[in-house]
This record gives sequence, C-alpha cells and structure tokens, in this order.
Amino acid sequence: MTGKERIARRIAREFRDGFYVNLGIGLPTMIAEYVPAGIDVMFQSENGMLGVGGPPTDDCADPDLINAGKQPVTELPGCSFFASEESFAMIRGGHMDMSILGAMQVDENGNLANWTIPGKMVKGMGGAMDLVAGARRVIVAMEHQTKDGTSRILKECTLPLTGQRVVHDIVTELCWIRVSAEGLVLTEVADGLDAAEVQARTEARLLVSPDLRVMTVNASA
Amino acid sequence: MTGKERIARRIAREFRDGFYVNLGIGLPTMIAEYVPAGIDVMFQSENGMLGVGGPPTDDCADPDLINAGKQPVTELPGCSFFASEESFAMIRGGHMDMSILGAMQVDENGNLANWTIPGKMVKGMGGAMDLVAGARRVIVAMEHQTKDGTSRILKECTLPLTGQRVVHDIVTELCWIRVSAEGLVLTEVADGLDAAEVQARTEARLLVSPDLRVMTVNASA
Amino acid sequence: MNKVVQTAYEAVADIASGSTVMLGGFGLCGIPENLIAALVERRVTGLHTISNNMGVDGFGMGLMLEAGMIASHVGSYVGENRRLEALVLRKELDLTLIPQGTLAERIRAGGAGIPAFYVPTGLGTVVAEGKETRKIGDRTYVLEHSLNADVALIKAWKGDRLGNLVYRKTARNFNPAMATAAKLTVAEIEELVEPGELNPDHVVTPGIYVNRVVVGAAYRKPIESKFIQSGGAA
Amino acid sequence: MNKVVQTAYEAVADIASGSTVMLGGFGLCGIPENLIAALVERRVTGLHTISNNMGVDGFGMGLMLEAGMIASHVGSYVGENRRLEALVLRKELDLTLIPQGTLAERIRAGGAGIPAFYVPTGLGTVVAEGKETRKIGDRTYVLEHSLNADVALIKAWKGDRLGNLVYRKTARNFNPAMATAAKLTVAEIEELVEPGELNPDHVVTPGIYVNRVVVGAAYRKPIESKFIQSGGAA
Repeated sequence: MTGKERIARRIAREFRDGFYVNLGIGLPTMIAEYVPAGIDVMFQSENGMLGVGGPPTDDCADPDLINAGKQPVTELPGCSFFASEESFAMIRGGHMDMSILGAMQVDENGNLANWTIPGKMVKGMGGAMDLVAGARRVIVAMEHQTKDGTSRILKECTLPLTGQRVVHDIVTELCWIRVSAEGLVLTEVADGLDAAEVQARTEARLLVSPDLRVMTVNASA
Repeated sequence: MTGKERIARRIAREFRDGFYVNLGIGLPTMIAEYVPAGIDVMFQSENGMLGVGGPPTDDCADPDLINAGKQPVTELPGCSFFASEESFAMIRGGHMDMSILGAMQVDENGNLANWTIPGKMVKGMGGAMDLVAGARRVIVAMEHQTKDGTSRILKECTLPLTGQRVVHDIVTELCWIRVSAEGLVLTEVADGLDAAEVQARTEARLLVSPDLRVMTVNASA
Repeated sequence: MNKVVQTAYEAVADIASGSTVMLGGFGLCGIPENLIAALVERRVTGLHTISNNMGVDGFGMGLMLEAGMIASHVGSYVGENRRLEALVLRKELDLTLIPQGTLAERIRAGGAGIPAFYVPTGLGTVVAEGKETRKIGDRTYVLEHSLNADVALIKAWKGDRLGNLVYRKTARNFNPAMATAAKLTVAEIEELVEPGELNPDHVVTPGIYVNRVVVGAAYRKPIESKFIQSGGAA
Repeated sequence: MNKVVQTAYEAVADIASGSTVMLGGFGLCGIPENLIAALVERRVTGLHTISNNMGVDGFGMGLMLEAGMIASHVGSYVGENRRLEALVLRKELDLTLIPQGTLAERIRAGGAGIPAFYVPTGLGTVVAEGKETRKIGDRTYVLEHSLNADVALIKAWKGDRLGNLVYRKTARNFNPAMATAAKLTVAEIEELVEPGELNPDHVVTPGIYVNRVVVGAAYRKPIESKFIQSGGAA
C-alpha cells in the first residue's frame, strides 16, 4: 500500500452516512474509491455537480460531464447539476460536511498554502479559497514531506495563504494531526512509528494527545 | 371608454417589440389587454414568471399558476418560471424595460407612495420598492384624483414613500406628465382639456411642454 | 440515505416553541399545507415566522395566527388577512415588513454564506431607516443582512429520498431559497420518485439542502383571489 | 421577437476592440467554441476578458491569447496554459486571479443589481489586500464588488428564438450568471427549438437576458485532461 493510498483509506473512514463531501484535485480524488461499505456519501464537484460518480470507460467519456479537475466522470442516481454561483453558494454557505484538499504548506495556526509560488507558478486558486472558508470541516491530505525531505507542516507558512486558520485536520502517511486552539495535536501515528519520529520529520511543534493511537487503515474498500 | 381604460390604452402605445414589462396589481394589469398588434411584449410577474398570459377560463384555473395579484393566469409559448430571488435579481438588475404601477401619491421629485397609510392600513410593500428601484423606466398609472377630488400629484408626498426619485412618467385619464430634473412636465392632455384645466386639478406645479399634444388613445387593441 | 418520514406530524415533531421558522409560498400558492396543519395540531407557540405573506383568514398561515402560535413575523405583504392587521394595530404581534426582493435576497444570502450586501431598494424610505447607506459608483445603496432560520418548511412538487426537489410553475417562489437558509429543512412534496427519475439538469433544490421529505395528502390549494371573494368558502 | 442570427461571425460583428468580454465555460467544458472562432477571425484586440479559465494552449480562449487579442484577464485558474504563464511572468498581460466562488458571485451580483457584498473567502490572504474587511457577528468578512461586462459570450445546449436557454450537465457552470451581467449577451446553442418546446419549469436562462442566439456547428469539445496529456492533439 502506497503512502497516498494509506492517506486516502484513512480519511475515508471519517465518512458518515449522508455526508456531502468535496474532494480536491489529486490525492483527495483517490478517497472516493475507499468509501466504507454501507455508507452513502455524495461527492460534490465545484464546477456544478452533486453526486459525482467514478471515471467512465474511455469510449463513454462525455465532454459535458467533468469534475473540477477537468476529468470525465459519471452520474450517480440522484445526482444534480447547477451553475457555478449556486455551487459556491452551497460551499460558502456551510453546507458541505467536509472539504478535503491537498497542500504545499500547513502551519501551527491552521493556515494553509496550496495555490501559488510567487515568481514561479501562475495557476490560480480556483475554488480552494472558497472551499476552506466555507466547509464545516477542512481536512488537508498530503504527503508529510516534500520529495527532498522538507517538512510541509511548518511553524508558519512561507508561501501566500489559501486561507487563514481554516484547517481542522492534517492527514499524512505518517500521522493524523488535529489543529486546536493550543496548536497542532498528534492524535494518531502510523503503525511502527512513535511521536518522536513524527516530530523529527515535522518543523511545527506537535503536542501529543494523551489518547495517541495507531492510525488504522481499512485494507478493503 | 372609462378613464381607467383610457389610461391603459395610452400606456400600451409605449410598448415596443421585444419589451419586458412588469405590470402592477389593479389598473396596470388591464394594460396587457391593449398591446398593439404586431408587437411582442413579455410580461413578468414578480412571483416568478416571464411570459404571463391572460386569465384562464374558470374551470381551467391552476392554483400553481398565478400572478403577483394572486389571480390565475395562463402560460404563453416561451414562458419560463423561476424562484423569487431570481425574479428580483431580474428586476433589481435593471433588466425590465418598464415597470407600471399604481400610486396613492406622486410628487414633484418623482417620489412615489403606494403602500401604506400609517395607523390605518397594514398590508406591506410587496415587490413595489424593488420594482421602482430596478426598472429602466417606471410609469405610474392612476386616476388623477381620489374619489373625493383630492389631487394625487402633490408638491410633496405625505404618505411613507415606496421610492425616492424613482418615477419617470405619470399617466392619468387627464394627461401624461414626464418627471424631469426641473420638475413635472405636462406633455399630453386628454382631448377637450387644456393645460390650465389639468393644473387646476393638480396640487403639484406643472411645467407645460412646448410640444404639448393631445393624448391619443388607440380605440382598438 | 433516506430522508423520507412517514407523516407530516413526525416531520415537525421536534420543532420547539420559540423557533424561527421560514415558510415557503406566495399567497396560498406553493405553501406546505400538510406541514402547517401538523404544526397547528402540535400547538407550538411563540414562533418567529419568515414568509412572504401570512395566508388569509381561514387558510395557510392564517390558521397558525388564529391558533395564537406566532409572536413575530417578517414578510413583504400581509394584505387579505384582517386578523393580522388587527393584531398589529393593537401591537399584539410584532410585524416587520420588508421589500419582497430584499426578503428573497436576504434569505438567499443566508444560505449562501453572504452575511450582508447592498441594494438600491428602499433608499429614502422607512425600510432604510437605521440602516447604513453607502455610495458605490454614482448611486447610493442600503446595507441589508442575511436571514437564517431554525427551520424551513417548504413545498415542492416531486422529490426523491435523497431530498432532490423540483417545483411546479409559480409554486416555486420562495421555497428554493428557504431550503438553503435553515438549520433544518423539511420538504413537503406531492409525489415521491426514485433517485435518478428526476433529470439531474432539472433539479432545482439539490438534496444537500433537505433534511426531511414527507409526501403530503389531501391538497386543497385554494386560489387566493377567489377564496377571498367567496369569503373563505372556496 | 426573434433573436436568432445566422452566423457566429454576425453574432460578434459589432464587438469593439477594448471591450470587456465575459466568456462562459469551465476549462474547455461549456465554452462558446463558435463565437471564440468568430472573434479570433475578426481579430479584435485589447480585450479585457473575464472567464474562470483561459483555455489551453491551442484551444478555447488559448486561441485568443495566441492571436494577441487579450490585454487583461480576470479569472480563478489558468493552469495548463503555458503561454499565459509566460506572458504574465514577463508582465505583458495583466492577470487578476480571484477565488472561483467570489468570481461567480461577483458576476451574479452584477446581473442582480447588487453592487457589493461580503464574503469570508480570502480573508487574511493576498486577495483581501486593499479591500475593506468588516466584522459581522463573530466572523470577519471581505467586501467584494460586482462584475459587469460589455459583452457576454455564452454557450447553452438548447434554446429558442426568444432566448430561453437550457444547459447540459456540467457545461452549465458560469454561463447562466454571465448571461445576466453584460450589456450584450450572445448565446451559442447546439439546437434551436420552437418557443414552448422547452418546459418552462426547466428553463435556466429566461430569454430576457439574451440578445442574440446563434446555432453553433462542428463542435470539437475536447476533454481537457486528455487534450493536455496528448499534447493538444486530442
């Protein structure tokens, strides 16, 4: 099981029956594959769809039916389509139970940076700023460190922010971290690791929960 | 021809092909009957319909299909239904070519009062304040005087306003008055009347247009 | 995911006295008849209602008024309701009248996470009194705030167990906006269909906004203009 | 009332250089392919465009960019467009990036007569810099202003000669809001139907918002994620 898959599987365990969830582009999109059996979750795509299904077979792809990552998707029974301003009314209005998105940096205050590198990358924030400002619970799903081993969980973000004090939880292949008023609280660590090892790979200071547990991941979907 | 019918017929002559018009409750609703031949006008009803048709035969009345006066109406081909917030986005956003409504009082500044008599009448403004604030052209259609002969066109409204400086034209059975920055300008008088006679029945001061004409009314629809 | 409850009574069983309640409808068109009846049966009191109108004497919200359930009301038009007029003139009911478009937009804003916005409506009138005004471009506007509620009781035409709703003709009116603006949204529908039966391009209220769905029965749907002419016997 | 014009070229014939132009679509989904082609053919220049994205190298608004027609752009995401990135880094094109939901709401506000409104989005980030903030209740919000345009070029699925429009699946996106926010709205459709053929309960854009309707042809509709993988050859 890859680190990304472990993250996706762990987050999927947070879903409850009847949840409405927005999944960001990239790693978060994988989470849809691991919804626990017996649980109905409706996925929203901010370009204007609720009830997003998985990818179509290649010859059934409909160019009028894509997700926010511009990938072709399918319709689930009971899905609906709506315009952009309605989609973001839904997001901004606090109707999404959960928004799960990737990050370049997160910090001790729950600040998130995931949209730009000044002077280098001109892409845009898309719907990310709206999602972090509007969802009831914002979960960052990302690999713990960059490819060169730099921590993505910092004392203070150095890149331009996507949102200020918006992140509720950070999930990586190593651990689950809850953002609290006191700071970052380590609540789960991957099997075989301990808190000190996670801290060693993290710039931000981690408080250790008295209930620290092993991060369990369902093997089956 | 009654005075009300004369008002309705005169205003209908202002319609141009392709106009979108909101007609208020009462006298203004009558105007729909007199749209000149060869002219397509789409009537809006602020409860959420564009393309309002005339009244149904009694046994065809549909309780789900009413106008803002709560009267049953019919659908014209190409009509559409929408929610209240969309209807008023349409009105407030300046998309209606014309809003025609009744009044209790209008004054020299184009102020309009048509919704309440303090201590006596508790009804509410409904959509009137939105209509006068949003339409490109606001025409007041009303009988020139009250039943007891009091002028409804005043130096200054005494009743609580529906809108401040919102009226463009006032049409009564006696005359057409244009509201200008200089004040009220009499532009048309009913056949057989002159400006002095209209002024005698009007509290507000009327400037007389150099192009004063007889108010002509199409006899046929 | 199944939001269907079996009876209107069950659908409103936990609405507490003193709640703020939005009720959909324009006049008697598109009102949740069955939910209103259930609420009257429960006799909750001290309600703060938000609805464009307030029914008529003898029907719709008029029944709630007659049962003494309403402490305050926010709406745009309450003509055709003599009991209400009398209560207000005697100051026994706190009535706030606001422009219909501002009412609709304030409710929409409540559902859309927009706490306040500017409108031209009502400038220089009593509805702007005590409100901030602001010049933007060459026109002056009034600041209006969003409206939310504890409960929205709405009426749709068809719906599915996920809460997806479509409306019929002018019975749509305030229902979709109210569906978005309450902590608990209860939708009364005329016909329950299977998920997927509603064309997803035609869904007006996506299920995310709806907590409970109940199929109504025995609709009366009086036409208000006739109901009043005939003294309530229609 | 007949708003149908015969060719896309005719539909955009009077768009002046220097105009502010809204273009519907999300990525390459729901974009007015024929109107963009006609505009490129006309080579109007100095356009100020408002659109969520800016196509890709070789398709959609990317073609306008390559033809040197765009002076400034307001959008939320322009990834997948290397030419644009280069122009911006060289400061040859004035790019304003704003959150997607704020963009959509600002356009809707432009059509709805709401000059400004408050949102939580972007507080404490670069998009709030220089903007008024305000505490309402227990949260702080950013003041955002409406967006309007001289022209909106939108894409719908079916329409009639009165300008009533319906959209298909996620090709709806920004098109309905943009239809309301411009002085001149030109709608490209795939199929023209008779007035009355569209169920009035299903109409998304009522004809009042639309000035011209043109039936598009030869749709390519590439799927962006595949188009880019295959280097534009899809």
